[in-house]
Amino acid sequence: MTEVAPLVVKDVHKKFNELEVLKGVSLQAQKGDVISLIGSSGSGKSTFLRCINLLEIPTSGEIEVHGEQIKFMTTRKGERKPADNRQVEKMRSRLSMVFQSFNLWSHMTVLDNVIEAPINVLGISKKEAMERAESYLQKVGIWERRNYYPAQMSGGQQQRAAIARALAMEPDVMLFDEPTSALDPELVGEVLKVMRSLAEEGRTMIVVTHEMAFAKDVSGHVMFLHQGRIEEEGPPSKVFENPDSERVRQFLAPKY
Amino acid sequence: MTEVAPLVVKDVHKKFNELEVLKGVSLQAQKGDVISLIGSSGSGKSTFLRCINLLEIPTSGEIEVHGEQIKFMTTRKGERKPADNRQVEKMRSRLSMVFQSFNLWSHMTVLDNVIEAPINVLGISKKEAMERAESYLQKVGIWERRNYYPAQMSGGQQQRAAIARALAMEPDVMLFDEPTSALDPELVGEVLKVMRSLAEEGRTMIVVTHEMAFAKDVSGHVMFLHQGRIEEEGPPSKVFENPDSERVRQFLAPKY
Amino acid sequence: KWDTVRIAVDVPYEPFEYKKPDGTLTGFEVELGNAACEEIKAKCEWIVQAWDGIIPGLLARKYDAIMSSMSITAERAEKVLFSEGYYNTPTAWFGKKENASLDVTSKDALNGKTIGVQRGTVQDNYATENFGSVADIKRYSTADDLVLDLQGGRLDVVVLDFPVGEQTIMNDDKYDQIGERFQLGEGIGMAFRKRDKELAAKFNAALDKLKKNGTYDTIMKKYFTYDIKI
Amino acid sequence: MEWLEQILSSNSVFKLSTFVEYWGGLTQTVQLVFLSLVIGLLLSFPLALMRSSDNPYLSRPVWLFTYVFRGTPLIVQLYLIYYGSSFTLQDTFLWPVFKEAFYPALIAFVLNTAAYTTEILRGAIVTTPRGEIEAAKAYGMSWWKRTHRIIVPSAFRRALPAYSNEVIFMLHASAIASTVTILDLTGAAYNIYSRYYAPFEAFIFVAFVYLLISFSIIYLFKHLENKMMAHMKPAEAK
Amino acid sequence: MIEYLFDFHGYGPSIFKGAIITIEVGFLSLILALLLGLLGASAKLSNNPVSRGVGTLYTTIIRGVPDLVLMMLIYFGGQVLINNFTDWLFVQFEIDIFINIDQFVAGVIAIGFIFGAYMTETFRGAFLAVDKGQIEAGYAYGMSKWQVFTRVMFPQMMRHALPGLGNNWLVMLKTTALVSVIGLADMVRLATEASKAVHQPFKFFIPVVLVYLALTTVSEWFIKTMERRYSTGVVKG
Ligand SMILES: Nc1ncnc2c1ncn2[C@@H]1O[C@H](COP(=O)(O)OP(=O)(O)OP(=O)(O)O)[C@@H](O)[C@H]1O
Ligand SMILES: Nc1ncnc2c1ncn2[C@@H]1O[C@H](COP(=O)(O)OP(=O)(O)OP(=O)(O)O)[C@@H](O)[C@H]1O
Ligand SMILES: [Mg+2]
Ligand SMILES: [Mg+2]
Repeated sequence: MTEVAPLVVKDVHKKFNELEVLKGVSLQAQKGDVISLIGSSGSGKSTFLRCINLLEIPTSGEIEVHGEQIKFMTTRKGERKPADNRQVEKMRSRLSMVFQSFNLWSHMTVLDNVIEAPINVLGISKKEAMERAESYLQKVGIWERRNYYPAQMSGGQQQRAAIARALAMEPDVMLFDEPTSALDPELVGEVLKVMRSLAEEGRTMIVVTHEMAFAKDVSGHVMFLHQGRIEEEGPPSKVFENPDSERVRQFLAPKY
Repeated sequence: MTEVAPLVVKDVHKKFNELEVLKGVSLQAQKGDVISLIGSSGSGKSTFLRCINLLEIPTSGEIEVHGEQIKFMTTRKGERKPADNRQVEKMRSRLSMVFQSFNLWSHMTVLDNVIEAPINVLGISKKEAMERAESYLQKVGIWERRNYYPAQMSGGQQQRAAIARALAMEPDVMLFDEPTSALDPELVGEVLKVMRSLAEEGRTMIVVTHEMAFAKDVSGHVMFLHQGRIEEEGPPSKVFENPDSERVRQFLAPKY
Repeated sequence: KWDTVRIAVDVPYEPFEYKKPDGTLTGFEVELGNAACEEIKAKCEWIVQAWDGIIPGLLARKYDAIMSSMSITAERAEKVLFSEGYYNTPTAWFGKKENASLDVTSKDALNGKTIGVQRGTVQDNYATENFGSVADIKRYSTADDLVLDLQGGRLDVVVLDFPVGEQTIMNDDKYDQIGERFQLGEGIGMAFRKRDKELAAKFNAALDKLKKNGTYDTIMKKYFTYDIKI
Repeated sequence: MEWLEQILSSNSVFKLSTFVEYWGGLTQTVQLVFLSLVIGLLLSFPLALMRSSDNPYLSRPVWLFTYVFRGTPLIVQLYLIYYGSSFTLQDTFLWPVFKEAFYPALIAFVLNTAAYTTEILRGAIVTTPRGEIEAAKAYGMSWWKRTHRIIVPSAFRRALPAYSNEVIFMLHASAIASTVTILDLTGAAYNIYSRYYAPFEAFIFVAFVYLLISFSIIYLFKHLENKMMAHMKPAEAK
Repeated sequence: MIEYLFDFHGYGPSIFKGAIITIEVGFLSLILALLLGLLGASAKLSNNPVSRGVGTLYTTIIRGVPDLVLMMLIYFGGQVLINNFTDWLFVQFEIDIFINIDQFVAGVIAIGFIFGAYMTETFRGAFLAVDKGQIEAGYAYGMSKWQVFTRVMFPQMMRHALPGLGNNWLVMLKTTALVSVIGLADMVRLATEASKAVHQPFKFFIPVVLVYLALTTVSEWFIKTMERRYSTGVVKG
C-alpha cells in the first residue's frame, strides 16, 4: 500500500501504579479499516483507546498518526509526557472519540455539545456547524431533543448525542468505546448502519464493542484483548469461526 | 393466588412540565415473577422504574408494595408528594435498584458501596454485611477489586459493583435498569445466571433490558413500552413470536 | 441609689485618658472623674468603650455616664443630658513651617487648600462653616490618620484641638502651629441619660466644688502647662 | 406627601442637604465596589488558572498572593497602600493619581477581592468532572480552548453562590474606605452622625441603602443562577 | 530593625490577651455559623415552601444589612428591648432589675448569626454541585433523608464547599474586630489603643498581622487536610 497508515500503535504498555493493565498492544489501521476490539470486562480495552489519543500516557510504546510519530519526553520526576502539546492537539482533532460514559458537557444543550468542537477546534463557521449538527442529530434520531441538557435525557439519547458529537468532527479516525451499550436493538441497528456508511466513506474506525454481530459483520479485523495482551487477532472469519486460543473459544461460546 | 402481590402499579402517569413521558402504565408482579420491560430509547422505561420507587413522583397513579399502598398528598402548590416519608423509606429498602448509569458512591470503595446500605438501612452487623459483600462480589467476579474506587474501574466492573450493591440488600423486589449494558457477552451470561438464580429463590424482578435473549428466556412476562404506553404485553412466546402490534414486530426484526 | 457609677471612656486620648502599658487607666479626665466620685461618695467603675457605640451604650444602660472628652453640642444634647462644661482646650491650626505665614482667618488665603479635621469635632464644624465653601475639607476618624496624611502630603493645613496637635504634630520640627490659638464651643461635658437628672446634678455640684477647692488645679497642673478650666 | 413633609420637618437628620450627601456617598460606593469587583474578577480568572496548575512556578506565587491578601485584614492593606504610597510616590509622576484617596482604595480593594475570588474559582475549577475535561481533550481542544470553553464556564456556574458572598463581602467591606477620607455611603453617614449625633437615624438610613444595594445584588445573582443552572432542572416542553 | 519591630513598649501581654479574645470569638462563632449554614442550606433546598421562605429571608436580610449595624442592633437594640421590659416591670411592680447582655455572648451570637447566612450560600452551592445520581442511589436503598445527608451528600459536598468555607472563615476572623463597638476589646482594638499610646500608628499592625497570618497558616493547613480527606475516590485527570 502506498498511502501512509492513518494510525499505527506500537507495543503500548500502561501501568497504574504497580498494576500493569496493558502489556504490549500494537495495532495498524489503514484508511477505511474497521477494527473491532473485543474482550472481557477489565481486559484493558478502554485503557487502550484512551492511550491512543493520549488521555492516558502510555508507560511505553509509540503512536503514529498519518506517519507522524508522537514525541514524548521524560520529566525530571521520571514521568513520561508528550513533548509537544500542539502536536497532540492536532492529532486529537483528527481522531475523535465516543466515550463509554458519554461525557457530554453537562452545562451545554445537546446542540451546543455538537457544534462546540467543530467551531472551536476545526474553526468552521457557526452556520456550517449547525448544518452538520442537524444532519448528524437527525441521523441518530435526536434532532427534536437538541435543546435538552444531558441530564434531561434518557441513557440511549445521551449515547446518541455523544455519537453525533464525535461524527460532527468528521475525523479521519474514529475511536468508539462501546457506542451502542445503552441502545435498544433497533437503535443498535441504526447506529451500526451509520458506522458502516462512515467506513464506506473511507473513515478508519477502532471500535470497542460487545456486539459480536457487529464485530463479525462490519469490521475487517478483530482483536481479542485478554489481560492486557492481544490473545488473538485476524479477520472475523478466523477469530470467530476458527480461533486458536482456548480463551477466545470460551468467550464466544453461547451462554443461554 | 392467596399471597398478596409484592408489587402492584396502577395507571402511572408522569409529566416533566408539559411533556408527558408516561401515559398510564400498570403492572402487577407476583412473588418470583420476572418481568422484562423492553422498548425503544426514550420510551419511558427508566422513568417508569424510577416512578416505582418514587425517585420520580408519578403525576398520577398508585403503587402498592406487599398490599400496602403508598400514600400521597397534594401540596398547596398542587404538587403531588408522598405523605409519609417513613413509609417510602421502608418500601424502598424492600425494593432495590440497579441504575442505568450505575451511580456508585464515588467517595467510597466498592466494598464500602456494598456494605453501606445493609448496615445503615437494614441494620445488620458489619460482620454479616461483609460476608454478604464477599459472597455477592465473588458472584459478579470483582472481589479482588473491592478496595478500588469507582473511578478506578472499567465500565463493566462498575456495573457489576452496582449489581452486587443491589443484591446485598437481599430485597423482595429488584429493579434493574439495563443491568448488562456495559458487559461483554460472557459476563452478560454470568450476570443473567445470577439473576435467574435469584428468580428461583423467589425474588421478584423488574428488568429493563435490551437483551432480547434474556427477555425471551428468563422472564415470564414481557412488556413493550412505546411512547409512554404499553404497546404490547404477555408471555415472551406471545410477544416475541406472535405480536399483535406492528410497532413491536418492527422493533424485533433483525437488523444486520 | 448611686453607690457605684459606671463611666464610659474611649481610650487613648492623651493626656485626657489613656491606658498605661499594664492596663490601668489614667489621664486628666480619669483623675478628675475619680475625684468627683469621691465627692459624691460613689464608687467609680470605668468602662472602656469604642466611640462609635458610646452613646448607644449609654442609652442602653450599659453604663451611666460618659466622660470622654465629649464636646457639648446642641445636636448631642437632644440625645443626652450634659453636665456643665468642665474644661475647654484651645484650638489651633497646624501645617508645614513654610506655611507659617498663612492667614488662617481669611477665606482668600485658604481658597483651594485641603484642610484636615477630626470628624465630628467642634473644629470640624468651625472649618466647615467658615471655609467649607472655598476649601476641600477632609475628615478623619482619628487624629493619627490625619497627621499621617499631613506628613504624607495630602493635606495643606489641619485644625485641631491644641493639646492633640501639640502631642502629635509639633514634635516633628518641620511642622508648626499657624496663627493664634483660640477657643471654640461650649467646652467638654459629661453625658448622662436624660432621665438621670439627679445624677447629673450631683456631678455638677461635685465638679463645681473641685474647681473651687483647688483639686481641679492640682490635677490640671500634672498634665497641662496652660489653663483649660471653664 | 404631607407625611413626608412631617417626617422631614420633625427630624433634624433628614434634610435636603443630608440627602445630597447620601447621594454623593451612594455614587462613590457604587463606583468603588463596581470597579473593584469587575477588575478583581477579571484578574482572578488567570490567577485561578495559575493557582490550579500543576506547575509550581505558576501556582506558588499565586498561592502566596492569595495567602497574604486573604490572611491580613483589608484595613491593613488599605492603610499600607494609602499611606505607603504617600511616603514613596510623593515625588513621582504617579502622585497626582495616588493623591486622590480613590485610587489607593481601589487598588487595595481590587487586590483583596481578586485574592478571595481566585480561591473560589480555583475550588470550582479543580472539581470539574474529569470526564468532561477528557472529552474536551479528546476533540483536540487546546489548553486554552478547553479552559475557556468548558472548564471555566462549568466552574463559574458552580462558583456562583460562593461568589455572590464575595460580592456582598466587598460591598460591606467597602465601608472602610471612609477611614481614608473617601465620602462613600458610610463616610456620609459618619459625617451626618457626628454632626447631629443621631446614630440610629444616620446609620439605620445607610443600612437601609446598603440593604437595597444588597437586595439588588442578591436578586441579580438569583436571576443569573436561574439562567446558568438551567442544566440542573427539568426541561421546558419544546 | 528586628528589635524595633518587636519592641512592644510593654503592650505585648495586652495584645496577646486580645488575640485570645479574637480566637475565642472567631472559633465559637465559626461553630455557630457552620451549624446555621447547614441548617439554612437544607432549608433553602427543601421542598417545603415555608422553610425555603425562612431560609431565603434569613440570608437576604442578614447579608443585606452591614455587619456593624447588625452588631449594634443585636447588642444595643437587644438591650433596649430588655430594658423596656425591666422598666415596665419597675413601673408595674416596682421590681428594679437590670439584665445585662454579655458582650462576649452577644459578639459570638451576632457574628455567628451573620456568617451563618454566608455559610448557607456556600453550602447550598456545594450541595447543588453533587451529582444527583449519587443522592438518588442513597434514596433508592431506603436511606432516610438524614442518612443520605450524612453518608452521601455531606462527604461529597464538602469537596465543593471547602474553598468557599475557607474564604468565609478568613473574612470572619477579621470581622471579629467588630466586637470592639460593643465594648469587647479584641486584638485589633487593643493594638490600635497601644499604637495611639506610643504615637506610632503602624507599630502594632505588625503583631496583629502576624497573628492573623499564623491563624491563616493553620487554617490553610487544616483546609488542605480536609480537602484531601474529602477527595477520596477522585482520580485526577
Ligand atoms: N428530567 C427530565 N426533564 C425532561 N425530560 C426528561 C427528564 N428525564 C427524562 N426525560 C425525557 O423522558 C423520556 C423518557 O426517558 P427515559 O429515561 O425513561 O427513557 P428510557 O426508556 O429509559 O430510554 P433509554 O433506553 O434510552 O434509557 C425521554 O424522552 C427523556 O428525554
Ligand atoms: N485510574 C485507574 N487506576 C487504577 N486502575 C485502573 C484505573 N483505570 C482503570 N484501571 C484498571 O484497569 C483495568 C482495565 O480497565 P479498562 O477500563 O481498560 O477495561 P475495559 O476492557 O474497558 O473493560 P469494560 O469492558 O468493563 O469497560 C481494570 O481492571 C481497571 O480496574
Ligand atoms: Mg471499558
Ligand atoms: Mg433508560
